[in-house]
Order: sequence, then structure tokens, then C-alpha cells
Amino acid sequence: MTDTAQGHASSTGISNVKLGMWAFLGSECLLFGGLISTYMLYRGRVTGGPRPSQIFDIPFTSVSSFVLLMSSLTMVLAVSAAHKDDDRKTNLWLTVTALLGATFVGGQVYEFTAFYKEGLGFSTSLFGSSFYTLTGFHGVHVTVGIIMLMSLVGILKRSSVPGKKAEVVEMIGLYWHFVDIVWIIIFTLVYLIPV
Amino acid sequence: MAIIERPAPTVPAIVTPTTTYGSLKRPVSATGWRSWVFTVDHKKLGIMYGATAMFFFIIGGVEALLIRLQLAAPNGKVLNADLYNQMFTMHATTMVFLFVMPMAAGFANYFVPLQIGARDVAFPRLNAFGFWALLFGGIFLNLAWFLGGAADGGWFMYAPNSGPVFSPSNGVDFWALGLQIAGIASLTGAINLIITVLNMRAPGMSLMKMPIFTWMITVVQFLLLFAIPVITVALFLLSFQRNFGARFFDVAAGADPLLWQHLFWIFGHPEVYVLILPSFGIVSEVLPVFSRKPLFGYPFVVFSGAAIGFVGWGVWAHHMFASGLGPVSVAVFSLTTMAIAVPTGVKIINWTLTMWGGKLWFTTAMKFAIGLIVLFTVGGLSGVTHAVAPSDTQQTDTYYIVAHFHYVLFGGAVLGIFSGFYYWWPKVFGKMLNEKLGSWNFWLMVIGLNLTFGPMHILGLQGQPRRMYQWTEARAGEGFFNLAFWNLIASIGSFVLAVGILMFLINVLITARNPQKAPLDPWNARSLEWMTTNPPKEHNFDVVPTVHHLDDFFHQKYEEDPVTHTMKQVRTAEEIMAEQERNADKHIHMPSPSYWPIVLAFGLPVITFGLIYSHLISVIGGVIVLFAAYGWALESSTAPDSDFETNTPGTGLDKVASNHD
Amino acid sequence: MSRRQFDIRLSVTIASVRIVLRRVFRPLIIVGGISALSASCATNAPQDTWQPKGPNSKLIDDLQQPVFAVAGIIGLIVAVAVIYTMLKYRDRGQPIPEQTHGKPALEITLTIIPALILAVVSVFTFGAIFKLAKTDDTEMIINVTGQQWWWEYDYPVQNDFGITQPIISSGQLVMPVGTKVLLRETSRDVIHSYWIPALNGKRDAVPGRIQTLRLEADEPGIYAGQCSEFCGLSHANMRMEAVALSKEDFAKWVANQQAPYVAPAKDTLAKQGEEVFLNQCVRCHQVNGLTRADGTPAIAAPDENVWSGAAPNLSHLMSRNTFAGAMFNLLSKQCRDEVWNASSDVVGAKYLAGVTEQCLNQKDLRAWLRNAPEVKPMYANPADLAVSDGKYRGMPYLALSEDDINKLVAYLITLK
Amino acid sequence: MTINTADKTHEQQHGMSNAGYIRIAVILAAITGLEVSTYYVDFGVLFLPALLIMMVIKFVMVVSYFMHLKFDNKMFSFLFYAGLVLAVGVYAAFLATFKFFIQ
Ligand code: HEA
Ligand code: HEA
Ligand code: HEC
Ligand code: CUA
Ligand SMILES: [Cu+2]
Repeated sequence: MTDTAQGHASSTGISNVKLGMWAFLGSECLLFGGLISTYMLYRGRVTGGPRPSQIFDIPFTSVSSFVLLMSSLTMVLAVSAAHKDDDRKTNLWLTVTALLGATFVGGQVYEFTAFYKEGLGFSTSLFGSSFYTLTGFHGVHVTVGIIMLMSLVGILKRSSVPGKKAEVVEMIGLYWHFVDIVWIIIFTLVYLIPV
Repeated sequence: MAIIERPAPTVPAIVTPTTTYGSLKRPVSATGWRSWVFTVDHKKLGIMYGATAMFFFIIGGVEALLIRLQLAAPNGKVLNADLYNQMFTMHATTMVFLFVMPMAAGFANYFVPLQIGARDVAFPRLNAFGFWALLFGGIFLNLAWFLGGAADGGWFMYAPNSGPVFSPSNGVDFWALGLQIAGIASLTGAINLIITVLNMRAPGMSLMKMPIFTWMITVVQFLLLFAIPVITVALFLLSFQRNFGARFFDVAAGADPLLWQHLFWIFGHPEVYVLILPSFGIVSEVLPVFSRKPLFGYPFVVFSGAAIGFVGWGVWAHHMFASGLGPVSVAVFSLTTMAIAVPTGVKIINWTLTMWGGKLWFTTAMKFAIGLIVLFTVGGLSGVTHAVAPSDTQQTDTYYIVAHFHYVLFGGAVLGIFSGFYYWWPKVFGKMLNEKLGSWNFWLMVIGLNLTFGPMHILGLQGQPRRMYQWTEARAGEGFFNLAFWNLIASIGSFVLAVGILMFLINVLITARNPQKAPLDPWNARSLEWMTTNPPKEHNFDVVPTVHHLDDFFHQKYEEDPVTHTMKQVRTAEEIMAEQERNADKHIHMPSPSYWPIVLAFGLPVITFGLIYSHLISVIGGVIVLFAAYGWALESSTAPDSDFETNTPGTGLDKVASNHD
Repeated sequence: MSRRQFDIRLSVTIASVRIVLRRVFRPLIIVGGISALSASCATNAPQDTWQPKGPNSKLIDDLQQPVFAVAGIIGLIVAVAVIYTMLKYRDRGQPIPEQTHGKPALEITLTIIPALILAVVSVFTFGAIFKLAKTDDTEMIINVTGQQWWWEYDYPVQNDFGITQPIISSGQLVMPVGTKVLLRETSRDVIHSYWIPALNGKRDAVPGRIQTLRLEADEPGIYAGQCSEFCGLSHANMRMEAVALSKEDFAKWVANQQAPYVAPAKDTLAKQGEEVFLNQCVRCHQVNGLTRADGTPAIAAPDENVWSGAAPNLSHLMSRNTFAGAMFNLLSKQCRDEVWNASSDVVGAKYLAGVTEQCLNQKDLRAWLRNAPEVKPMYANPADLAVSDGKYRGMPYLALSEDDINKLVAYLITLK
Repeated sequence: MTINTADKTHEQQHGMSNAGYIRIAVILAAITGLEVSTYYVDFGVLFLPALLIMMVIKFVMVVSYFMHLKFDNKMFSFLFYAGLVLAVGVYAAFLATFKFFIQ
């Protein structure tokens, strides 16, 4: 989705798209901030069903957090390869990133099913509603990221990406890292700090 | 529009799309409706925003008239309780989200690029998408009227009254999802305009040389950028509760209803500055032009605007003084709220001082601007009386609040918008609005609005709560302050107001039939948007201007006499234009129209419709969105060279095109 | 400019200011001027916020009157300055003026002045906020619960006031005069807001929370109020009244509320009414001491029928002047006016007389029994109750015959 | 679709080497290990501050290095940190009104 007016060059020499992406991420801070705050307010309010400490599986989540963290590394390697114009490596790292992301989402799906079996549904308690909403929003962001990564790999292969290729990779990279830093916060606030 | 070949700027190049993106070929820029529906031109989009907003203004206004009819006498029978509740909810929602915000977006779209000397916005297709999303979101919102009843919880939709048990019709679902779509539109618009302002200014235009309207719009876009996600969260929580059984506002599960109030007003207060700052920007343009003086204390006005935007984030709980926050919070928010009066006062003072010592020309635009100064102040001062929290506990949820916000919204935001209509009409449509009718328009509106909203101060202080579908004589009292008399006056006033607005619509019609063209620079204006034709050419400027001063256009026309310090005209606007035409840029490269924005935007209401009725429909909507996103991603913003018939070799076009791709 | 010229100019200016004021700003002036006047004026609406009748509302009033004055003065200054500028600098063919860009010193001064004014205001505001939030000087507690669309009052046991068993009432809040009463508010469904303008500002009744509001009346009397948070269909009809009684009268009221149930005499219309009541009404309404034919106490179970889980307790219905969320009067207009307009030394006695047969507002009470949702919008259509698990919000249409209504009215009048 | 070579070198000058990225990743992994260890080892009073500090360090490292914010134009930092700081400030105040200020 690169889209720059061709009227005249930007007055600062900075890419419009990149500036736009950062503005979007600034805005996303308030979105996730709201979801996290809602969770923080409600995490202890359990009138039925399990409490957080009864269902969280810290070792498991630690591993999937680690996977997501490492996907940031592979993403940055993809960006670096794209800047070097190395299509083969770019595609490789993008694919690895998508795979790591998919592993994370898979882990989340597994976790959700496990919690559900232990009695935590979306409507069970305030904790349930706000937990699934927060982590679900994050999961959807990761999923969208994966779709973008895979499409990018496909498009790069056909070499029909409009705009600067490296810039597109970089944009998706920024988005991907953002999703990662949101999880850094969620992991600490939701999982590690007990109610 | 694709390429404008110099030296024949009026004949656009014809595009023959050869490349297929995704599945559709690029639309051909033609005349007729297609040139509007698929356009990415910021000016056309600006006009469409304006027309849409005006349409919703009339809807919201008719809803207001019905409210006033119902309240004109005790035990009104025009509407029943249910319908009345829908009426004021949709009146406010329509006015706020579908009139003032889109109207401001229209002005911003049209004039920000022109004022900063750009040829378009940073993301033209995103711009088109924003408009269509807003229009579809607005239609979606109002669909509820025909599908079992509109939202009925008041525009701030407090939980748990908005929950499924207390508001069983689908109205609230339509409301929440429709606002969600409108929110997406505002968010994309905000990103677009911020980047446009940061990145696309003409050479020499530093931030502190930017026209004040552009400045205020920039502040507004930052407010939107950060406030929209907050309401997005709130609306999601509400929708999840209503449609998927989440418990967020379910008190039985231990929920705290104040969660919604906080989220709504964290958004809601910045939102009221979103509504007023564009109008502040407009009058800050109008007053200097018709005082023939620069804006007094430009940096103060800029910084006070930014300060209002910033402090506006720390005052939200003044809407909750009676909610039971506890005295510490109340005291803190009371203080921050009062603090906001200071930067706002700076503006009032600077506008007055702008006129001071000037050579005032009372055009209709100027009258509206002056009306704003006085009437907004009335509303602002009642705002300060709310800020005093203990007195607010007497005022909150009474008509005194209704008086406050209509003075700031109508006396402020709407008068500013009308000032903008009269000021910029010749720029946009190349014709002058009739000044005589304008005068009628102004006076009827000002009298009408004071008659309508002035008495509400009395009604409120006499204890009439808001949102009552009926009032009763038993509580109306006697004597001069009896509610019956003042309710009647307010209702009469609202019809005077309506006639005033009707004058504007008549004026538009008359103007449209009048063949006479507007002069190039009818107001002897100061900023860059006037340094081009009326209406501007597709590419805005023949030469991208280089800016040396604040009010650069004025300074190109006038020079100061070093002795008397009076201004002497050295050049006319016509001369400046002629010079521009002589030096016109060759090969101007404009973004091309596209199908994808409208298709993508159309997918959104389909998804939300499905969320209410059948998830299968949502899937269809999702497919539309993915399909459009795919086509969008593959399509470059500007058509490739091979698509241009007039692409004659040797014009250097190829170079231009590939540089930008 | 010569002196004479100046004088002429001045008088012209003043005359034009007058004209403009008269033409455009009259509404403003009226509003402003009148607002200032009204502090001294009487005969206002019963919910006038500028006529405090107790220390809490006086505290607010003392704070707000100067603020209104300051705001009015500032508004006037702005209006006059703008109009003066308009007249003085209108285009009379003068040359285009010097392009002055501002005078920072002037600007800063004009910024600091409002800031100082507001600093002063905020100091007083702070004081008032904390005084109004005090709870440790409470003398009497009354629990107030809002629900769609009426208020329930629940007086917990307080031996100092002779309350030895909880009193449950609705519609009118009865309180002793000169006593620091603390309302503990909550709600059973949506947010409502408790507001008796003459006694204090508002405090929302939020479900899931208990919030406090200080009330104290200086003089015996009846003070009108209105639910002021939008709460659905009949928000407009959710009113309340606070009845302040002298301490002796209050004691009498308490004694009456605690008086045992007196069953109607055999073979009267009222007795038949009791039967209808037992059949139709006790599933929601409690009448303390009422027993069924077999001698078992009739215990209402409103939570099975009403979403909010409550219906007004009717034990001493006729001791109050209003019903259905104070939407209707139980007293005929004439009798009501007599109580409302009574001077403070007799109002207590008049109030304690309750509703007598002659004074009963039969028309509205019968209309209510005939079809309550028709006279007060409520969610009581059986077809629409799926979302509320089959429960009503408000009182349903009960399809009573006129005969039954006659009996019921005869019975209700006995509930003194 | 030619790639503007001038731009490319511009990015490179300010970026990091791949080895640098891997170093950062190792540090991030180590901190994560430490974080998880708080679940098993009792940190006493240090528990909450330690966790929050580690969270912030990780956050800032990813933003500064992986997302290049440290090397890029200040305008990017402004846009992002404006949102972040606003979010933290506003939501902290919001939670505080529930926790600390109630009567
Ligand atoms: C355009 C929109 C707009 C604007 C600009 C404002 C501006 C202000 N508003 Fe208003 N407000 C609303 C729209 C707006 N408001 C709406 C829609 C609601 C109701 C929502 C609802 O409940 O439905 C509302 C409600 C509202 C409340 C809640 C009332 C309640 O429900 O109990 C409060 C409380 O503090 C408040 C305060 C203020 C203040 C202090 C300002 C200040 O910014 C005003 C500052 C301006 C001036 C003060 C005048 C000029 C200054 C001078 C001349 C300098 C000298 C002045 C002094 C020294 C005092 N507003
Ligand atoms: C920008 C915002 C805006 C604007 C412009 C208006 C404009 C008007 N408002 Fe609005 N109003 C709000 C925002 C706004 N309002 C909000 C936020 C609320 C709170 C809602 C809530 O509590 O949830 C509210 C609530 C509100 C109430 C209180 C309802 C209640 O609490 O019960 C009333 C009552 O009088 C009212 C009246 C009016 C009137 C008479 C106008 C007039 O100015 C309208 C004038 C416009 C027209 C009249 C249309 C044009 C007319 C013609 C073209 C004539 C031709 C057509 C015919 C005559 C058929 N409004
Ligand atoms: C399904 C429940 C239900 C039944 C059955 C019912 N009521 Fe009610 N009644 C209510 C509710 C709820 C209210 C409060 C309505 C309001 O004011 O909004 C009410 C209010 C009243 C009031 C006004 C009380 C006050 O203090 O404001 C009277 C009197 C009354 N009912 C009488 C009766 C009589 C007599 C019957 C039987 C014929 C009856 N009700 C049957 C639910 C019920
Ligand atoms: Cu209860 Cu409004
Ligand atoms: Cu506000």
C-alpha cells in the first residue's frame, strides 16, 4: 500500500509511507493501551471460572514469547537483506519470520483451547472477557502481519511490488516489531505479574 | 487525473489502461459521475465531504426541530418516549460525527494542500478511502431507523444502559459499528493530513510560516490520531458485549460502569476540540483578511492551539463530576479544566487585537467570524462555570449544559464553518455567494441561535434536566423564570434558526444559477490558496510557490512604505497569476484515479452488517476487503507511462514517472 | 481631534453600542442580567438551583455566585471590546494599516490575568470539593437505591431516631430537619442520579458501587428533585421529593412507618380488595404484615418478575403524597397545593395527615391500575421480554376489571 | 521499478550490521530469561520494579535498534513517542482514578 502523491517531492526528504507508518504505530499505542488498561482493571474480577494463576502456563508462554522475540531478529535480517538488494535472502528471512509468527499464533490457539477446556470462556468472567479481547487483538495483529509477510514473499517473487521494494519490506518490518513490543508488555503485565 | 501537459493545462491527458491490477483495470479519468466516484483529487474529495456533511446537517437539524417541537409545550405528544430517545441520540451523533467532523475534514482536504503549496495530499487513495468510509459509515448508522429503531442511549451511550437488556433493539449495534467505520475514516484522514503537513510543504514554508488554519487542522489531526483508538476500544468492548456475550459492563460479573465513561470521555473531550479547532482556524484566516492586518500574535495563537490540544487530554473527567470519582480526582480535573480557559482566552484576545487598529470590512464571512468570537466566549464562560466542580453538580445533566455546548458548538464550530463557506466559496466554485442573502443568513442564525440556546441557560439553572421526552407543568414554576415560557421561546428560536439556514441553501442555489464569475482575489486575501485560479486547476499551482513570509501572497502584493508604515500595493493578483502561467512547470505528474478506495470502503459496512444479522455476510464483506486491498497493493498510485495516450517520446515523461515509482 | 468632535464621536459611539446591544445582544443581556437578578427573585421553578435550602447547597451557591459574576463580567468585557473595535475601526477609507505582528508583553499580560483569576477560583473550588465529600460528621444514614424508574429508600436501624426495624419506602425521602443525613446510593440496573437542587448537587447512583451524598435541610418543607442521569424510557418520569420534617414530626413519621399492619374489616370492599391484592399484586409488592387466608405471611418475590428485582413496598402507601416515581400525585390537586404551599411550621402536620379518602387522587391511581405502561412508558410488553428473561421493567398491564380496581382502591386507601 | 540507490546507502549508513542485530537479540533473549526466572526465584520487594524495568529495556531496545528509531529522523521518534507517552500518561491516570483516589 505505498501511495505517494507525485505532485512534488516531499519537503523533508523523508518517505511519506514511513512517516505514515510511525504515525499509525503511535496511534496503536493508545489502542493497545486501552485494552491493556481494561485488562489491568478487570484481571482480578472473577465471579466464576478460573483465576489467572490457575490457568496460566508460564513455561509454555515463555517459549512462545521467545519465538515471537526471535521473529523480530529474522525480520530485521530480512530488512537488511532487502536494503542490500539480496532478493533470495530477503525472501528467506521473510518466510522464516512468517513461520515463527505462525508458531506463536499456533501456540496462542493451543493456549486458548486449553484455557477454554479449563473453564475460561469469553463470557465466563470479566477476567475472561478482557483476557481474550486483549490477547485476541494482539493475535489478530500477528495474523495480519503473517498475511502481509506471505503476500510480500509472493509479490516479491513476481517482482511487481509498486514503490521501493526495500521500503515495503521495512514498513512491514516496523509493523511486525511493533506487534512484538506489544507482546513484551503483555507478557510482563498479563502473565508474569500475579493478580 | 493523470498528467497535465503544459502548455495546454485544461486538456487532461487521456489514460488508456493496459495493465490489470488484481482483476480490474484502472478507471479512466472521464467526466461525469465516474470522475467523482473514482477520484483521488483532494479538491473533489473536499467538495464531496462538504456535500455529505451538509446533507447530514439537515438530517440532524430536522431531528433537532422535532425535539424542539416536542418540548415546546408540556407533555408533548409529537414523539413518544422511545422515539424521542432515539431522536436526541441520533441528533447528537449526526451533528458531531457526520456534520461537524466531515465538514472540517472537507475544509482540511480542500485547503491544507493549497495553503502549504502542495499539489495533493500525501496519500491520495487513502484520502478517497476515508471519504467513502465516512459516507458508508454514516449511511450505515442511519439504516437503523428503518431496521427496528435507532440507537437510544444518548450520544455518550453510558453503560450499562447501552447493554442488550436495556437497549434491546439493534440501534446500539448500528451505532457502535457505524462509528467504528467513521472512526477508521477519521484515522486514515488524520495520518494523511499529518504526513501532508509534515512532508509536503512548499519550499520555504517552515512550520512557523504555515497558515493558521493549517496549523489548527494539524493539531486536530493529532488529536484524532490519538483519540480515535480510545473510542475504538470502547466501541469494541460494547460490541463484544452486545454481540458476543462479553461481560465488560455487566455489573453482576463485577464490572464497573465507570470504565465506559472514562474511555468515552478520554476520547470525548479531545473530540470537542476536534470540533472547535478547525473553526478557530477558519476565523483566524478570515479576521486578518477582513481587518487587512496579520493575525495578532501568530506564535501565541499557534502555541495556544497546541496547548489546548495537549491539555485537552487531561480534563476528561470533568464530564464525570457527579459520577462519584472521589474528591481528589474531582479536584485535579477541576483544576486542569480551568487551565484550558487560559489558552482559549489567548485566542479570543488575539482575534480582538487583530481587529484592533485594522480596516474592517464587514462581509458575511467577517460577520460570522465576529459572531464566533462573542458567542463562543459565552459558551466558553459557561464551560468555566462547569469546571468549578461543586457548581457543576448542580448543572450537570441539565439544560444549562445543553446551553453550554450549543453555544460552543453552534456559536463556535458552526459559525466558523459558515464563515468558511462565505470566505472560500469563490475559491471552490468560482462564484461569489450573495452578500445580501448572506446578511439575512447571518442575522437570522445569530438571533435564532440566541433565542434557542440562550433560554436554555435559564431552563437549566431552573432545574430542567436534559434528555426528558416531556416536561410537566408541575415542575415548571411560575413567574419570570417559569420553564413553560422559556421552552416555548427556545422552540420558536429553533425555527428562526432553521429559516436562517434555509437562507444559506437558497443562497447556494441562487449562486449556482448566477453566471457571473468571481474575481481572482475577491477579498484581497493573504495566504497561498488564493494564489491560483478560482476554482484551482487540477494540479493546484502552475509553479510550486517558494515561500518567504507568513501570508506570503499578501506580501507579494504589498510592500510597506518605510516612512508611514502603511502598505502600498505593488502587484495585483492577476499579475502574479500571469507570471506563474509564464513560468509554469512542465510535466506535472498527478496521482491517477482508482477503484479500490470505494470498493475497500464498501466492504466495511458489509462486514458490520453481517455482525448484526448473519456472520456469513461478514465473510462476504471480508472477501471484498481482501480483494480490494490486494488490488490496491498492486496498483501504483500513478498510472504507468504506457497508459498515457499523449505520451509522446522526448517529453521526459518516462523519467518523471519512474522517479516516483 | 477637538474636544467637541470627541464628544460627538463618543456619544455616537455610545448610541451605536446601545443599538447593537439592543438588536443583537439583547438575548445575552437578558440571560446575563436576569441570572444576576434571580438570586433575589422568588416564585421560580421548584427545582431552581439558585435557591439553596440547606448548608450543602448554600456552600455550592456561595461558590458559584461569584463565579457567575466573574464570568458575566468577562463576557461583557469581551462583547464590549469587540463591538467597540467594530465601530472604531470599520472601514472608512483609511489606508491599509501597518502590518503589526503582535506585542508579546501585552499578550503575556493578557494571558496571566485570566490565569490569576482562575487560580483564585480554584482555591475556593478545592475547599468546597473536600467539604462536600466529608462523611465523618454524619448523623443519619439513609440507603437510596435507584431503579427503572423510581427510587427506593431504606432506613437502616438507627435507635437515635427511633428506627428499630428497617423502614422501606419509595418516592418521597423523609428526613429530619437540621440533621446531617448521608445518602448511600446505589442502583439495581442502570445509572441514575439523585438530585434535590435545594439541598445539594447530584450524585450518580451507579450499579455495583455505593456512593454518598450529604443532605441537610434548614427548614421543614418539601423539596423537588429529578433523576438526572439518562436511564431509559421513563427517565423523564423518574422524580423524587425530599420531605424535611421537624425532629418531632419525623419521630411521628417513623412511628407510623413501623406501625403494624391493620387488616381491613370483614365484608368491606377493602377486604375484597385485599384478596385481589393477594392474588395479583403480592408477587411483586410487599405489604408488611399482610397474611394469606391460611395465615402464612405474604412475601413478595419481585425478582422473579421484575428485572431490577424490586417493586415499591406499599405497606404505608398512603403516608406518601406521590406514586410511581413521584410521577403522579396521590393527593388531589387542591390537597396537594395545601401541603406544598404550607408554611414551614405547619407543613409537617399537613404531611403527616397522609392521604385521606377525600384527598385521594382517584383518577391517576385508577389509570395506573388499569394500565400502568400506558400512563408511564415502561418495558412491560409481554412480547418484548425475551431479552430480559421474561421479566418486566416497570409494572405490567394486569387486565384488571373495573370491579377489581374499585376493590383495590378501597384497599389501598387503608394502607396508612 | 528502479530502486533509488542514493536512498539505499543513506539507510545503510545509519543502520547496524547483522552481527549487531544478533547481539541485540541475544541480550533480549537473556533479559527474557531473567524475566521468566522471576516466576521461579523469589525477588522479594524487587519483583515488581525489576520486571517493569526489564520490560522497558526490552521495549526500548527493539524500538531503538530493530526499528531503527535511534538512527532515524527525529520526526519518527516524535510521532511514536508522542503516542506512547500520551498513552502511558492518560491510562495511568485513568487506572489511578479507580485505585487510589476513591473516597
Ligand atoms: C466545541 C466544543 C466544546 C468546547 C470548545 C468546549 C469548551 C469547554 N468546555 Fe465543554 N462541552 C462540550 C463541548 C465543548 N466544550 C460538550 C459537547 C459537552 C457536553 C457533552 C455531553 O454531556 O453531552 C461539554 C461539557 C462540558 C463539561 C461537563 C458538564 C457536565 O456534563 O457536567 C464541562 C465541565 O467542566 C465543560 C467545560 C468546558 C471548558 C472549561 C471549556 C473551555 O475550553 C472553554 C474556554 C473558553 C473560555 C473560557 C472563553 C474565552 C476565554 C476568555 C475570554 C479568557 C478569560 C476567561 C476566564 C478568566 C474564565 N464542558
Ligand atoms: C455540532 C453539534 C450540534 C448542533 C449543530 C446542534 C444543533 C441543534 N441542537 Fe443539539 N445537541 C448536540 C449537538 C448539536 N446540536 C448534542 C451533542 C446534544 C446532546 C445529545 C444527548 O444528550 O445525547 C444535543 C442535544 C440537543 C437538545 C437536548 C435534547 C435533550 O436533552 O433532551 C436540544 C433541545 O432543544 C437540541 C437542539 C438543537 C437545535 C434546535 C439545533 C439547531 O441549531 C439545529 C439547526 C439546524 C437545522 C434546523 C437544519 C437546517 C434546517 C433547514 C435546512 C430548514 C429546512 C427544513 C425544515 C424546516 C424541515 N440539541
Ligand atoms: C410484575 C410486577 C408487578 C405487579 C404484579 C404489580 N406491580 Fe405495582 N409496581 C411494580 C413496579 C415495578 C412499580 C414501580 C413502577 C415505577 O414507578 O416506575 C410498581 C408501582 C406500583 C405503585 C406505585 C408505588 C409507589 O410507591 O410509587 C402502586 C400503587 C402499585 N404498583 C400498585 C399495584 C397493584 C395494586 C397491583 C396489583 C393489582 C400491582 N401494583 C401489581 C410492579 C408490579
Ligand atoms: Cu433514573 Cu434517569
Ligand atoms: Cu469536556
